Amino acid sequence: MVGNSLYLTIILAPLISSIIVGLFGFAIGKRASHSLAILGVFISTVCSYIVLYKVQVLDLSYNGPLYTWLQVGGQTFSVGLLVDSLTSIMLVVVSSVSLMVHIYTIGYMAHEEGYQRFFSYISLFTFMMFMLVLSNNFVQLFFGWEGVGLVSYLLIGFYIKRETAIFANLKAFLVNRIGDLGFLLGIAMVLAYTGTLNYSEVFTQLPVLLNSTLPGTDWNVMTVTCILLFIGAMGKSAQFPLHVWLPDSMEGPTPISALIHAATMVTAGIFMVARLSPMYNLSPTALGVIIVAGGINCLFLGVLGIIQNDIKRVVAYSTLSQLGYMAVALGCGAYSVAIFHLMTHAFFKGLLFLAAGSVIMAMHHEQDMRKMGGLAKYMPITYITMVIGSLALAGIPPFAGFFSKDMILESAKVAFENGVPGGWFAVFTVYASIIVTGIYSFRLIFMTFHGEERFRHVSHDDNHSHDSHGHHHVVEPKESPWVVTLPLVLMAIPSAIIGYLGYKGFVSDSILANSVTNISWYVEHIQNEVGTPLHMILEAFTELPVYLAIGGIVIAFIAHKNPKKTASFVKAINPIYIVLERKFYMDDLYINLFAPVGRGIGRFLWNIGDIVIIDGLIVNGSAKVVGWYSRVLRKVQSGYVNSYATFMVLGVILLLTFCTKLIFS
Amino acid sequence: MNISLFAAIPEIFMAAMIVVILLLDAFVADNKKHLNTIFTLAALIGGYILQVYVFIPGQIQLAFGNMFILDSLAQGMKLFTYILAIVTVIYIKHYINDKKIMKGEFYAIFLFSILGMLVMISANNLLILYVGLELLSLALYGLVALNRDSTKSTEAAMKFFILGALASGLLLYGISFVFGATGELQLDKVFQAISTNGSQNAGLLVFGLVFIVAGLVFKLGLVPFHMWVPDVYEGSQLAATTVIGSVTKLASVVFIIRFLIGGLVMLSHDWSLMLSMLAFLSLFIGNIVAIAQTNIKRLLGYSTVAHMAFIAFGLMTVSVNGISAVVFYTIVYAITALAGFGVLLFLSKDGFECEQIDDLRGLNKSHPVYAGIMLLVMFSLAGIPPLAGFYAKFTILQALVELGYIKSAVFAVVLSLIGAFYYLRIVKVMYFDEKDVGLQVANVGLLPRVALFINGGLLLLIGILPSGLMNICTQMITS
Amino acid sequence: MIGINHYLILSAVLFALSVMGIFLNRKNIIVVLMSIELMLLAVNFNFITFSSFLHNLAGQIFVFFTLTVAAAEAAIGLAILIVLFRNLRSINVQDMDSLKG
Amino acid sequence: MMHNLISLTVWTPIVAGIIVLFFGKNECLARYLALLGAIIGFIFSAIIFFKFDSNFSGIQFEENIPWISQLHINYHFGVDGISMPFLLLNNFITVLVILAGWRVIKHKVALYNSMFLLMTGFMSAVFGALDAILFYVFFEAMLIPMYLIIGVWGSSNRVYAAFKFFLYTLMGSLLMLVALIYLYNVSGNSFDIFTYYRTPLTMVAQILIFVAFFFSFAVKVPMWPVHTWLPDAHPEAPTGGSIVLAAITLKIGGYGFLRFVLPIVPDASRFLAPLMITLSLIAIVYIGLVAIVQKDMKKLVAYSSISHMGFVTLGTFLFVGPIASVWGLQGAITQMISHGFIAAAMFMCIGVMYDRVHSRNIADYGGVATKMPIFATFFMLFSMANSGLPGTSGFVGEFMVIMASVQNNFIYGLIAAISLILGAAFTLWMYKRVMFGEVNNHHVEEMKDVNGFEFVVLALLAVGVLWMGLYPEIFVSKMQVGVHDLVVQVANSKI
Amino acid sequence: MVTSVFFYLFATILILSALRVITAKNPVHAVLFLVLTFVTSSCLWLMLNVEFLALSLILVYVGAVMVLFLFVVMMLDIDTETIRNGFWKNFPLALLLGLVILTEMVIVLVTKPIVITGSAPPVYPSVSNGIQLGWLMYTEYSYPVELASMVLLLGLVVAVALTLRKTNKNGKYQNISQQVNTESKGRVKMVKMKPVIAKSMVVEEGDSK
Repeated sequence: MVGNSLYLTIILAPLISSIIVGLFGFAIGKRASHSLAILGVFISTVCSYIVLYKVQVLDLSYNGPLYTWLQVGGQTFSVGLLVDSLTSIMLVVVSSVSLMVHIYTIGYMAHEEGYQRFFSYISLFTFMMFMLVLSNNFVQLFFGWEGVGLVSYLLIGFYIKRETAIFANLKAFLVNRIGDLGFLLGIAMVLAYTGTLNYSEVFTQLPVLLNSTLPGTDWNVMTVTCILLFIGAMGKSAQFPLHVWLPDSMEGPTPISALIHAATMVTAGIFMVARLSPMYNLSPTALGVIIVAGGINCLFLGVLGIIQNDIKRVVAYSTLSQLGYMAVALGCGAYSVAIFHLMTHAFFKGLLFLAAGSVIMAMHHEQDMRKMGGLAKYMPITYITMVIGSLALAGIPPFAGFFSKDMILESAKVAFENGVPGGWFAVFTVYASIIVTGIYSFRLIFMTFHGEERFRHVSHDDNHSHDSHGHHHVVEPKESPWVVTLPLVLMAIPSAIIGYLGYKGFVSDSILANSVTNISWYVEHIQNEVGTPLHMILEAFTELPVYLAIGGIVIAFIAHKNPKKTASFVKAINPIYIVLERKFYMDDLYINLFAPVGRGIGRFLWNIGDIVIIDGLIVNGSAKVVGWYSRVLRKVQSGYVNSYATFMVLGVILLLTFCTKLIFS
Repeated sequence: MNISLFAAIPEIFMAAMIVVILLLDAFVADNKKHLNTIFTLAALIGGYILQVYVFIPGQIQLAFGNMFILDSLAQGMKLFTYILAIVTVIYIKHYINDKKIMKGEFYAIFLFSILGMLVMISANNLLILYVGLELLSLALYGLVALNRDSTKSTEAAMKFFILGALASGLLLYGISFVFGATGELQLDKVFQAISTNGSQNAGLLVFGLVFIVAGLVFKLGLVPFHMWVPDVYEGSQLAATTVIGSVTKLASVVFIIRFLIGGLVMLSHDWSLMLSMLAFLSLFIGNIVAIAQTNIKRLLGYSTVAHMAFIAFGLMTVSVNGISAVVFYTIVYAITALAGFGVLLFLSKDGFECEQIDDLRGLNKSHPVYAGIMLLVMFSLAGIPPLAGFYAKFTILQALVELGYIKSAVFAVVLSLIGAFYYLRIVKVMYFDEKDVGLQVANVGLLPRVALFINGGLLLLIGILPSGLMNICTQMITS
Repeated sequence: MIGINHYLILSAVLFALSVMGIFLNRKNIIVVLMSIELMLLAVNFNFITFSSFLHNLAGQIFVFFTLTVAAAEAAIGLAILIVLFRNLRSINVQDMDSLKG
Repeated sequence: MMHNLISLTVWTPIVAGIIVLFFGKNECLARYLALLGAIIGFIFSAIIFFKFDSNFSGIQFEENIPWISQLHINYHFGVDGISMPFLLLNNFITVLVILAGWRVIKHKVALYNSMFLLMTGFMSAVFGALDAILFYVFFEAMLIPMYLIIGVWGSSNRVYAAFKFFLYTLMGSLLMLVALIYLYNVSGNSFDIFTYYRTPLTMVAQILIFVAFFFSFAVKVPMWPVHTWLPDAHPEAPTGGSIVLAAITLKIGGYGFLRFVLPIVPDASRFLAPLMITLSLIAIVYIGLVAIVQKDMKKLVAYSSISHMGFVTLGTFLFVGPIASVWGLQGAITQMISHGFIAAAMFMCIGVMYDRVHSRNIADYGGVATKMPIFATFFMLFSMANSGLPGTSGFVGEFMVIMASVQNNFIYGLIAAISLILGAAFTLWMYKRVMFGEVNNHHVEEMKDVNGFEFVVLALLAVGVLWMGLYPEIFVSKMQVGVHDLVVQVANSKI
Repeated sequence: MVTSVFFYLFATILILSALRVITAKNPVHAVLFLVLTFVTSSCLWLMLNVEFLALSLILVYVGAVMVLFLFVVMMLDIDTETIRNGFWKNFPLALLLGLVILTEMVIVLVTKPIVITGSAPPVYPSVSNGIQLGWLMYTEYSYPVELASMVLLLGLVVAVALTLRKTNKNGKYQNISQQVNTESKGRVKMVKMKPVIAKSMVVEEGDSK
C-alpha cells in the first residue's frame, strides 16, 4: 500500500472532501465547506506535482491493482492505477485547473443558492477525473468517464429551476450516452477478442484484434473497435455530430464551464485515444474517421463562434474548434501533439472562461456581449488576462497556443504527405480554422472590452430570473474580488509560457515517453526536426499560419469598427447566416427529428403494441371471449326442466352413438 | 350365505335413531325442540363410534348375505361421512332455528339421507346401490322441498325430482342390461362374469354401460347431466345446499367407484372414454358459465361441475393412484365446500339469506376471521397452494400424466385458470370492496365457531401436510 | 316365436316413448311425471324379460323393489308438485323458470 | 441451528406473519412485531450469506426430509451460489418494506404487515427449494398475499390489476405444474430437481417442457410479450407491494430460468436461445421506448423494470458455442440482485412523493428538488443507477451482459446497449420533469423533506446500490462456483 | 303361435296407450291411458310367467300410484287448453329424438344377439312364482326389504311434511306433543275464590257476639 498511497491520496482527497461537504455542507457552513473542498484539491494538486516529478524526473511509473472489482469467468477486473508520463501530465492539468476553479468559485458563487452543493460537485468531479486518468483498465476508465458525465449533468443543471438549464443537462447526458453506447461496445469488442481489459494486457494482444474480422462481415475488428471507442470520445469530447450538447452546457455556472467543458472533461476523449494509441496506430481507417470528425469540428463549428453574441457561447464554440484541432492531431497519429494542445488549451481556455465569468459577474449575470462594451477600463486584470488567453487561443507566438497549434499544422501536413485518408481535409480545415479563431476570439475582446459602453443603455430586464443579485439599475462595473482575479492571473501565466516550456518535451516525445506511441511517419518527420522554442517563434513569422491568425484579428477589428458594413455584409450572406444561426440544423435534427420520432415510436408501441394488441386483443380479448361464451352458454340453462331432461337425453344419445361406434369398431 | 349383521350395526343404529327422532319430534314440546338437534348429533356420534368399533382392520367384512360390505374404503368414507354430517349439523343448527324450518322433519330427513349414503357406501349389490341411491335422493328432494313456502325451493325440488327420477330411470335401465348380460346383481359376481365370458354379451354390456354412466354422472353433475346442480344449489335453502354440496359427494363418488371399478372395471376402456368426454365438457361449461354468476350458491354449483370433472378425470385413469387421488379429491372438496357453506350459513339469519356475491362485500372489514376462512376456501377451490385444494388437483393431474393423458392435464389446467377468476372475484368482494353492507353474523354460539375455525384451519393444514390424508386415501383403495 | 329380443325391443319402444314424453310436454309437469313412470315400466319390462329368460329370480326381486321405491318416489313427487302448485298456482313447466342462467 | 438455517429463514417471517395477523389488533404492536420478524429473518439470511462457502461446489445448508412420501415429495432446502444472494436480498427488502409502510399504512395494519411477511417467507422458500413441488407450492402461494396487497391497499384501478396479476401468473405456473409432473414420471418418480438434471429427455419433450417453463417464468420476469400485467400491477400496488414485486417477485422468473430451464432442458435452451434472445432484445428496446412516453411515474418504472429484466433473460440465454456464457449468467444474476435494490429504491422514491401529493402523474409535479433536497439527492442516485451509471449496481449486470452478448454476436450487444440511451432517456426525463423546474402547484409547494423512516430506507438502499456498484465482487464471488456448476451442467446434452 | 298373437296384440295396445299418455290433451285421460298401459304390460308379464309381479303391478301401481296421480290431477284444477300450446311444434323434434334413441337401441339389440348365460333351470320349478319370490325376499334379500321399509317411511315423512298444513282454520288436528306435554296444571284450573258466605250466617255470627 505504501507504493500507491501517494496516488490514492490524489484520488481520495477530493472524494472525501466532496462527501463531507455534500452530506454535511449545511451543518458546517459555507466557509468550512469551501475550505475543505479547496484543501482536498490542494492536496491532490501538490501530490500531482510530486507525481510529475517522480515520473518525469525520477522516471518512476506505477501500474497495479487496488482491489478486485469483479471476477467473471476466470477474468479478473480490478480497480487499478496506472501512473505514467501521460497520466502525470493529465494529473497536473486537472488538479491545477481544478484548484484554480475551486478558488474562483468562492467569489463567483458567493451569493448563489446551493453553494455547498456546488463545491461538493466540483470536488466529486475532480475525483472522477482522477479516476479516469489514473485508471489502468477500460472498466475504470468507463467509470470515470461516466462519473464526470454525471457531474457534468448535475452542474449544467445546477440552476434547477431554469428550464433551459435542465433541458441542457438532459441533452448533454443523452448525447453523451450515445457516445457511451459506442464506447461500451468498443470495450466489449476488446474484451471479446483479447479476453482482458487491462491496457497493458490488451496491448500485448493487439494482433488478435488486427487479424480478426467481425463474424458475418469483412470488417476488421481493430477498425471496428477503434471507431466504436472513438464514438465514445465523440460524445465526451463533443466531436461532430455529437457536439450539440457543448454549447448548451453553458447553462451551467461559469466555473464549471471552465473546468469541465473546457479544460478537463471534454478532453477525456482525446486522452482516451492517446492512451490507446497503440491500437489506433493499427487502424488507418479509424484515424481517418477521427480526422474527418475533428476537421469538421475545427472549422465548421468554429465558424459558428463568430456569430454568437453570448460571451460564454463564443468560448464554447471555440472549445469545439480547439477540440477539433486535437482530434485532427490524433487522427494524424500525433498523439503527443494532441496532448500538448490539450494541456495548453486547458490553461488558456480555462482562463478565457474564468475571465468571461468575471465579466459576467461584473455585468450582473448578463452574458450578452451586445449589452457590454468598454469594460477594459473598469476591470483591467480581467481584460489583460483575457487578452493573453485570446492571443494564446489565436495562436500568436509566443503564447502557449501557438506552439501546440503549430505542431498540429505540421503533423497534418505530414499526414497529408503520407497519404493518410482524409489528410487533405485535415490540412484544409486546420489552416482555415486559424483565421476563424482569430476572428471570433478578438470579436469577443472588442465587443466586450472596447467601444461603446452599451450596458448603460440597456435596462436589466428580468430575462434571467435566476439572478439572485436582483439588481435592476445600472451599476458601475468593477473589478472582481481577489479570489476571482487571482486564479485569472495564475492561469494567465501558464497560458503565456507553458507552450514555450513544454514544446521541446512534447515534440521530442520525452514527456510522454512510454505511454503514448506516435505513429511512424510522425516520428520520422517531426520528432527528428526538433528545434528550440525560440527558433520556432522566429521561424513562425516566416510562415503562413501566423499571418492567417493576425488576419483574423484584423478582420475582427475592422468589423468592430464598422458595424454598419458588417451588418450589410451579414445581410448579403443572409442564407448562409441563417444556416449558421441554426447551427447547421444539427439541434433541429436531434430535437425536432430524433427525439419526437423516438417518442412517437414509443407512443405507438405503447398504444398499439401494448394496449391494443397485447392487452386489448390477447389478454382482455381472451377474457372477453370467455365472458361472451359465459353469457351465451348460461342461456342454455333455460330454467325449463324438460329442456334439462332433453339435454340429459341428448347426452345419452351422444354416449350411445359414441358407444355404438365402439361396439361396431 | 353370510347372515351376520355385525358389520351393519351402525346403519341399524341410525335407522333406529331416525325413528326415535321422528317420535321425539311428535312428542316433545315446541320449546324443547332443541332436543332434536341433540339427538341428531347423538345419532351421528353414536354411529361414528359404532363404526369405529365394528371395523376389523385388514379384513373385508360382509353382512346381509354379502350384500353389505365393509372394506377399508367403506370404513374410511363412512367415518368421513359421519364427521362431515356432524359438522353440518353443527353449522346448520342456528340456521334451522332462525328460519323456522320444521326441525324434527329436517333432521329426520337429513338422517335418512345419511343412512342412504351409508348404504350406498357399503353396497355390494346393484340392488342395494339402487335402493341406497333412492334413499339418499328422495331424502334430498325432501330436504330441498322442505322450505315449502318458497317458490324457488319448491321449483328447485321439482326440477331435482324430475331429473333425478329420470337419472335413476336411466341407471336402472342400464342395470337391467348388465343383469341381462351377466345374470348377476352382486358386484363381485358381475365382475367375475364379465371377466370370464365378457365378450359374449359385450354389445349388451356396453349398451347398458352407457345408461349406467349417464345415471352415475348425474349424481356427480357432469355436463350434460349437470343441469340440476346450479338450480338446486340456488333454489334450496342454505342448509339443504350444504348437505347436497358437501357430504353427499363422498357417497356419490364411492357409488361410482363401486359401480365402475368394483363391477364394470373390465369395461374401463369404454367408460373411461365416456368419462373423459363428459369431463372435458364439464370443465368447459362449469368453469365458463360460473364466471357470469352473481349468486354464490349458483356459482358454487357450477364450480362443483368443474370439480367433478376432475374426479371424472381421476376415475378415467383406472389406476390405484388415480382412484386414491379421486378419493382424496372428494374428501378435500367436501371439507372445503363445507367450510364455505359454513361461512354463508353463519352470515344468514332470519329473513336474510347470504347468497349474492355482493352480500359479502367488505366482509374482511366487519368479520376478518370469516373473510379469512372464505378466502382459504376460495383459494383451495381454485387449487392454489398451500391449500388442500392444490394437492387434490395435483394428485389427479399426476395420475393423468402418469398414464399419458397429458392433453387432458393441460386442458384441465388451462380451464382451472378460468376457474380461478370467479373464486378471485369472491375474494375481491370480501377484501377489496370498501363499502360495508353491514353484514351481521348470526348468533351461532361457540361450538359452531370453533368447528368452522377448525374446518378452515384444516384446509391449510392439509395444504401444508397432506401426507396423512393421502395415506388414508391410499390405504382405503389398496387394501 | 317370441324371443327375448321382442320383449327388449318392446321395452326400448316404451323407453323411447317416455323420453319423447318428457321432451314434448313443456306445459304440464304431471305428464312428465307420468313419462317417468313409463320409463320405470320399460325398465321393469327389461328386468322381467331377463329374469324370465335367464330363469333368474333376482330380476323379479329387483322389479319388486323398483315398484316399491317408485311408489315412494311418486308420493314424494306428487307432494312436491302440490307444494309447487300452492306457491306457483300453476304446474306449467314454463312457469318454473325463476332458476336459470 | 446450522443445518436448519434455511428453514429458519423461511419460517421465521411466516410464523411472524401469522402472529401479526392474529395478535395485531394493536397497530403499533403489529408494526413492531412485524419488524422484529423481518429483522430476525434477515439475520438468518445474513448468517447464511456469511457462512456460505464460496469455494464449495454444490448445495450448502441442505435439509432433506420426506414431506409427502406418497408422492416422493421432500422437504428439500438448500442453497448454492445462484440462489443464496436472492435469499439475502429478499429478507433485506422485507425489512425495508416494513419500515416503508410504518407511517403510511393506516388501515388494516396487521393484515398488511402479515401479508408482506408471508410473501417473504414464501419467496425465501422458493429460492431455497430443491424439490420441484416444494418450489411450486411456494411459487404459487405467493400469489395470495400479493393479490391481497395489490387489491386491498392499491389505488383506483387495483381490482383490474390484481386480477390481471393473479391470472397472468397463474396461467404460466399451471403449465409448469404439468411439466413437473411429466418430469416426475420420466425421471423415475422423483421431484428432486437434481434428479431432473440427470434425466435424459428427447428433443421434443425438452421443447415442450421448455414451453411450459417458459410460460411460467417468462410471465414472472416478465418478458415481452407477456409483460402487460406488470405495468398494471405496479402502479396500482401500494409502495411496499411495488417494491416487493419489482425487487423480488420478478427475480423468481429469472431464477427459474437458471434453476429449471437451463439445466433440465439444455438442448432445448440452446435450440431456442435465439428466440429467447430476440424476445429479450425486444423487451430492452421496445419497452425502453414505451417507458419514455409514460405519464405515470410508477408505470414508467414498471416498464423500466421490464426493460432491465430483459438483460436477465438475455444473459441467461447467451451461449458461446454450445456453452452457456459465464459472463451472461453472472451478469443475469448480478442484474437481478442489482435491480432488486434499484427498483425497490425507485418505487420507494415514488412512494415518498405519492404519500405527500397522492398522485403518480409526472405532470402533477415539478420542482420537487427545491422542496426536498435530501430526497432529490437520493432520487438522483437511484435514477442514475437505473440508467446504468458505473459505480452503481445498475451498471455491473448490464455491463456483464453486454460484454457477453458481444461475445455471442455483435448485433445483440449493439441492441442491448441501446438501453444505455433509452434507460437514461426515460429515467432522467422523468427526473427532470418531476424534480427540476419551477414549483408550479401548491401540492409541491407543501411537500416536506423525507422523514426518519424514509431516510433510513433510502439510505439503506443507497448503501446497497453503491456497494454493489463499487465492490460487486463480494456478491459475485459467492456465485462463481454455482455458475460454473451450472455451465458444466448445461454443456451436457441430454438427448 | 297363440303367444305370438297375444304378444303382438298386447304390444300394440301397450305402445298405443303409451303414446296416448304422452300426447293426450287432458291429463285425466293421460292417467287413464297410463293405467291401460300398466294393465297391458301386466298381461305381458303374465305371459312371461311372472305372476306375482304382474299382480302387484296392478295392485300397487294401478291401485295406489295411479289413483294418487288421478287424485292430484283432479285436485289441481288445471286449464287443459293452454297446456297444449306449442305441442305440435315440438313434436317432430321429439319424434326424431325418440327415433334416434330407439334406432340405436334396436341396432345394438338386433345385431348383437343375446347369449343367455345363466340359463340354469328354474330354482323351484314346482313352487309358484309368488312363493319363490317370498322365500327369496325374506332370506337372501332381507336387507333390501329393510331398506325399502326405510324408503317408504321416508316417502311418508316427506309427503306429510310437505303437504300437511296446520294453518288451515277448518281442519282439526291432533297436536301430539301438546297432548303429551300437558301438565296437570294445564288441565285442571284451580281457581281461588273468595268464599261466598250467606248473609244470614253473618248475621248469626254477629249476633253471637
